[in-house]
Amino acid sequence: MAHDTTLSDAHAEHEHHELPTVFGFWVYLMTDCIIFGSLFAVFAVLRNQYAGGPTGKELFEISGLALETALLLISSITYGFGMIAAHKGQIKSVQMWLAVTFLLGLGFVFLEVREFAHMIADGAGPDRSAFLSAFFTLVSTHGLHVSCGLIWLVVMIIQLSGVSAINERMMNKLTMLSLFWHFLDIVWICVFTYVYLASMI
Amino acid sequence: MRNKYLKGAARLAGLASVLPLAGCDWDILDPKGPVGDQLKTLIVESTVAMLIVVVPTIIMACYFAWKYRESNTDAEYLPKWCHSNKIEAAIWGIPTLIIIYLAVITYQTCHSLDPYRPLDAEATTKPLEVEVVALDWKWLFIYPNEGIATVNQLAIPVNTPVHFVITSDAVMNSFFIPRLGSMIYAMAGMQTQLHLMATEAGDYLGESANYSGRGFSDMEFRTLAMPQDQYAAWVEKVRSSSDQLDDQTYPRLAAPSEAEPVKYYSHVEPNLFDQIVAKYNNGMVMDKSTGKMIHVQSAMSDMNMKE
Amino acid sequence: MLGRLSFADIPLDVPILVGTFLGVAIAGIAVLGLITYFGKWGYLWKEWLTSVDHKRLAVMYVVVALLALVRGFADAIMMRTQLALAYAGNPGYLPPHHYDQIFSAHGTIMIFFMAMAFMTALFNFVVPLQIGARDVAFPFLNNLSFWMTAVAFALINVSLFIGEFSQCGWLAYPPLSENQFSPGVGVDYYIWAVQISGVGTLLTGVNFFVTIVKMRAPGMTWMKIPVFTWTAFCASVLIMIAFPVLTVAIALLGLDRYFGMHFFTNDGGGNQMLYLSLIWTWGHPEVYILVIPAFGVFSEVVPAFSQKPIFGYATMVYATCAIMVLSFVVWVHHFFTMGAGADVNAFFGIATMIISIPTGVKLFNWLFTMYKGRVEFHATMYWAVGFMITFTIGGMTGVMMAIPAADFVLHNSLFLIAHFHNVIIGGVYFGYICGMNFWFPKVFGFKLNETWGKRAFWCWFVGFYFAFVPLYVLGFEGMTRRLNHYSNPAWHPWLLIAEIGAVMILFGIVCQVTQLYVSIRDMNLAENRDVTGDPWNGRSLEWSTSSPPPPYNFAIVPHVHEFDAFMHDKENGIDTRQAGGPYQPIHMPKNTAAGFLVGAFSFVLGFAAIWYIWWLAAIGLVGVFATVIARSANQDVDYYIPAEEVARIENEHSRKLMAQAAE
Amino acid sequence: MSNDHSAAHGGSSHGNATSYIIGFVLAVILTAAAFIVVMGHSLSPSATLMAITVLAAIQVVVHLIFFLHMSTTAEQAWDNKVFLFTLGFVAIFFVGTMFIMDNTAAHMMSR
Repeated sequence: MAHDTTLSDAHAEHEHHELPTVFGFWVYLMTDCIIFGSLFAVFAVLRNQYAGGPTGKELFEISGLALETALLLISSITYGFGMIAAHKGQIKSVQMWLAVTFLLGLGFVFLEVREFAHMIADGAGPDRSAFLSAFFTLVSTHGLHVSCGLIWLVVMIIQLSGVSAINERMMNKLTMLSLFWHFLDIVWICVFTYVYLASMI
Repeated sequence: MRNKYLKGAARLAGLASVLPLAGCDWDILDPKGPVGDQLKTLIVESTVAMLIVVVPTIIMACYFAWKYRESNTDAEYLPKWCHSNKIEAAIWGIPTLIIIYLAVITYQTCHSLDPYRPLDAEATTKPLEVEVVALDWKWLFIYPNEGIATVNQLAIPVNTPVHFVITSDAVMNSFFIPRLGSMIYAMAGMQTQLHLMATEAGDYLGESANYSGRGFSDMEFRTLAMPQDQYAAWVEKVRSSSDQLDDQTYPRLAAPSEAEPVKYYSHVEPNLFDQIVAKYNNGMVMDKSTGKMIHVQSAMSDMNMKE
Repeated sequence: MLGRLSFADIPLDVPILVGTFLGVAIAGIAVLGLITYFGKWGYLWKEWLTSVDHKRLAVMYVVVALLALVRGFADAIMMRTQLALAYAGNPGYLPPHHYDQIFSAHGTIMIFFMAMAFMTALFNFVVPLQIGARDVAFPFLNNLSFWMTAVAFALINVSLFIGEFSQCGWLAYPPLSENQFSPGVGVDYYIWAVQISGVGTLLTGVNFFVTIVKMRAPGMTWMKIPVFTWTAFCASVLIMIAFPVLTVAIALLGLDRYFGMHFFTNDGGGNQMLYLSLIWTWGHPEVYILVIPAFGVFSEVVPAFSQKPIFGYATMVYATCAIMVLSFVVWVHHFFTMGAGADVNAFFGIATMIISIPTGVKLFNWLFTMYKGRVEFHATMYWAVGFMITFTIGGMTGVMMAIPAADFVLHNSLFLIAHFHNVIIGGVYFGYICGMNFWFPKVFGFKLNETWGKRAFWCWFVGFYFAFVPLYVLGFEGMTRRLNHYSNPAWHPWLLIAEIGAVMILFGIVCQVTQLYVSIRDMNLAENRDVTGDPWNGRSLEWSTSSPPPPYNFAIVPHVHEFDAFMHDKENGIDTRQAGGPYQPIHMPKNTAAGFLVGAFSFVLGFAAIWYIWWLAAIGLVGVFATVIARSANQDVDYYIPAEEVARIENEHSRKLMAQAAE
Repeated sequence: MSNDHSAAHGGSSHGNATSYIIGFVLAVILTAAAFIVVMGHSLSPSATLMAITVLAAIQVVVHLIFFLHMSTTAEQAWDNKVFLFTLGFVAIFFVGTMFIMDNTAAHMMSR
């Protein structure tokens, strides 16, 4: 029965039968998906507008890309282990896995910032050409999402240290962060395929 | 209250009946060329087709509201009735038929009135080539074959098709001569095209149909459609002007200015139009015959032409 | 320290603005003074500004919408007056610098802050009550959405007195809106106002989507949902699809302006046509976001006042969904004249026309709802019938413009302006005002005055035709939009008629204000009081509660047996309220200041970014994040209304119902 | 409400270590394959593009199933509907934008 929430709220149990929070977050993620879809469309339209500036082939390095991809991919599974621990109620273990995920994500952001800094120093900044504007915007939108995820991870680690058991609300938050983190991974698949690899062909 | 209703309807009907009577000298419905003629026919035809549904709908809205008013207890009252397959079929079916009809003429006119498509007259008459540049806030017309240019005045011979190639050296504008027909956008670094023809001599308003900033309201030009001999005399008049348009004078013209008076240039640097397009395309422009991008030689240092 | 803000940015040299500022300041001080005098600050803060109750938020949204209406209409009548004066060499009283800001602000305010706010108000009030829910899925987000809308509206009004507003039209087409051509702060005000309100709208969309999918009363299957809720559902889907694209388009424009990027610039490989494509990918669904809920209002009002169920419910639902889906594939019809090929234009033109089929079907459904009914001519019904007539004409001119070849001469002319005001006023505005008249007694417990409501309708209805039929004519005469002055004498008489129409509409607004005043004055008269909660013999669940509804809406969540659930219960003698209980404690969300704080910090962020005051912008940004994190750590977010309290409120209402029945 | 504690993504479908590891191994293989295809230069450019597109599509599905735990169970029906609808819109939007922009670019003799 999909409609019992409002009825069963009346039963005094505080945390049980929260509102459909996770579904709402999933819906929000879909709107985020459209933002990325639009940015991909923009990139696709402007992909050849070099305006005399450097092309993707000249700029992108495959080794850095491989490392970034590896970090993000590993962070996915470490978050997954965190979720498994959360379902078993092992708070310390959850915190540990979240911290590992955080470090991997931080490494990813660090590599990306370093890549950007190099490009800007070489005169290939976002104001050089439409292609570079689209590139920087798309990739850094993903990077900003990852950074928000990092802040969220820290907040979760701190909030978990104050509790003795993982309650409904906390579990919802962990689940939502899980969706968010894995969703960013999916976006990254599209980024490394269409932005990087496709321009290196 | 109900009387007021009728009064409102009467007022409407009064206004509506004025429309076609007064319409005879409205620019769009009184075109002076073949493109405008076809557009007028299209507008009238499609309107009539839609009126087949629209008029009964409005009548029904008034009639049903009136007939089934609460105080009219003679009218039939079916408090449970809310479904009828026959009515449903009609209300889906009739609009669908009209839309199918409109879709067909839409498809046809999209192709027959495509601004890029040469006019039928161009098969027999060589078209006049005019290059149009939208500037802040005036129109520059370059006649490449005559080697002349004008500002805010476009002269064309009647019964001769005109092939416009249009770009902008500022913001987006839209090139529009209501009496002759279609409009099309003017955008920097891009070339849009338009084919128009005047069949009647006259002085027609030309304007920008896309808002372009402070001086937009005065961004008007006169379109002088004239017989061939007068046109030839006009070309001579322009040729006798002392002004020339080259890389020294163009930047001054291109600088923003409002309500610019008509200007004639007896000479234009040959590939000025291509240079204007190319400066937004990294110095490249498409060669019209081969379709390849070629580099344009330009004496003007590209992005600084205006200053 | 203050970025590019200096004393010179305050337009003391423009008398209209100084006068407006003084007026707003005096009115503002008077309102604040009255609140202080009556000692209502605590009440205002605790019961309204921090409220997460969807009914209170609805009222606050209406307040924003009506303020926006007044502001937007002031802009409109100034434009009409300018054009009635400025011909044959007369420059009028508004120079282009000022005039261009006015038409840009008019469009932006009317769409984003009048229409969107009014629509959200109706969603908020009606949807949870219609589906038998106690609130929306995310009450806190609902409050946050409101504050994002409200502060964005505040920001746009600040531009009147500090700096300037955009002079690039309501959609800020580049390259005109790029730094090269618009170096001032105007476009930045536009960008930040639209972005902040866009966040609010997006959250609203998500919120109502989830509410409708997950929180319907037991038994309310999809084909038993009231039509207004269906339309709210479709509009929410459109919001979720379209607003992210708007966010991207405006953000990219902002990146061009703030970081010198080249998305839409003339040079550097930018592509201005891409902006048109993006903005209209949002813009077309946007007009359906606005008008579909208006269709929903009529689908509630026409059956109620025809005393008959809606004709062809299933058709209505399918038609709404068809419109929703089709509205994704028509966006090119806003730029047929850009120069795309015949096949592109033909595809999008035909797709546009197809939308008129389900729209027409809906219209016929309302007509056949009146057919063989008993039509009561309340003021509410006037707006509905006025809509049917006006909207039909607007739909016809819309299809004309959907034919690309015809659009080649009608595009961007005053014909276009007439067309969209025809559907926005005749469809959206009539619909929302109709809805306000309809649900007002449910919100406040007393009815709106009929006489003044009808006067308002006639002023609007007749005024509309006087104001906009001349614009159709002017379109045929080749007059383009956004002109500040003109030289063609043939246009002048028509513009004078349009001015008369605008004045009539002004009278319409005055009548509406009077209607509110008179209704509040006479609220305690017996014939105006809504004691039963069901003043119109309503059909759906919202009429089963008291007016105004208790904070928890339904003491016992109703069971839905049939479409038109409440009517079904009334006819079969079922007590929807299940009066007498047994009642249980009701779980409710607590009010919170977090939404207000996030809104306030967003305002600071936006204002500082507009003026390049980076330290202040950083404070705003950190404030937003800090508030959200603090909110997520807060465990004290809900409370219970005890069963005894519920029983007391419910028994009180039952007593009133019985007293009424005994009379 | 069926989506009780962790909503549609909770309950039995929150995954276990095995499923995460299977997903991870698949993802690593698919990613590596994409890199190798591009670096190897053994295929023609269009074939390479096609190959990495297919690999990316498969990897997205792998992530959805093993990391986001999407399934066809009844309680996930709405999650899937929303997801498919979003994909559909993005596809319309992407294809439409490319269609229009390519067409106009060709007509305007630029780029």
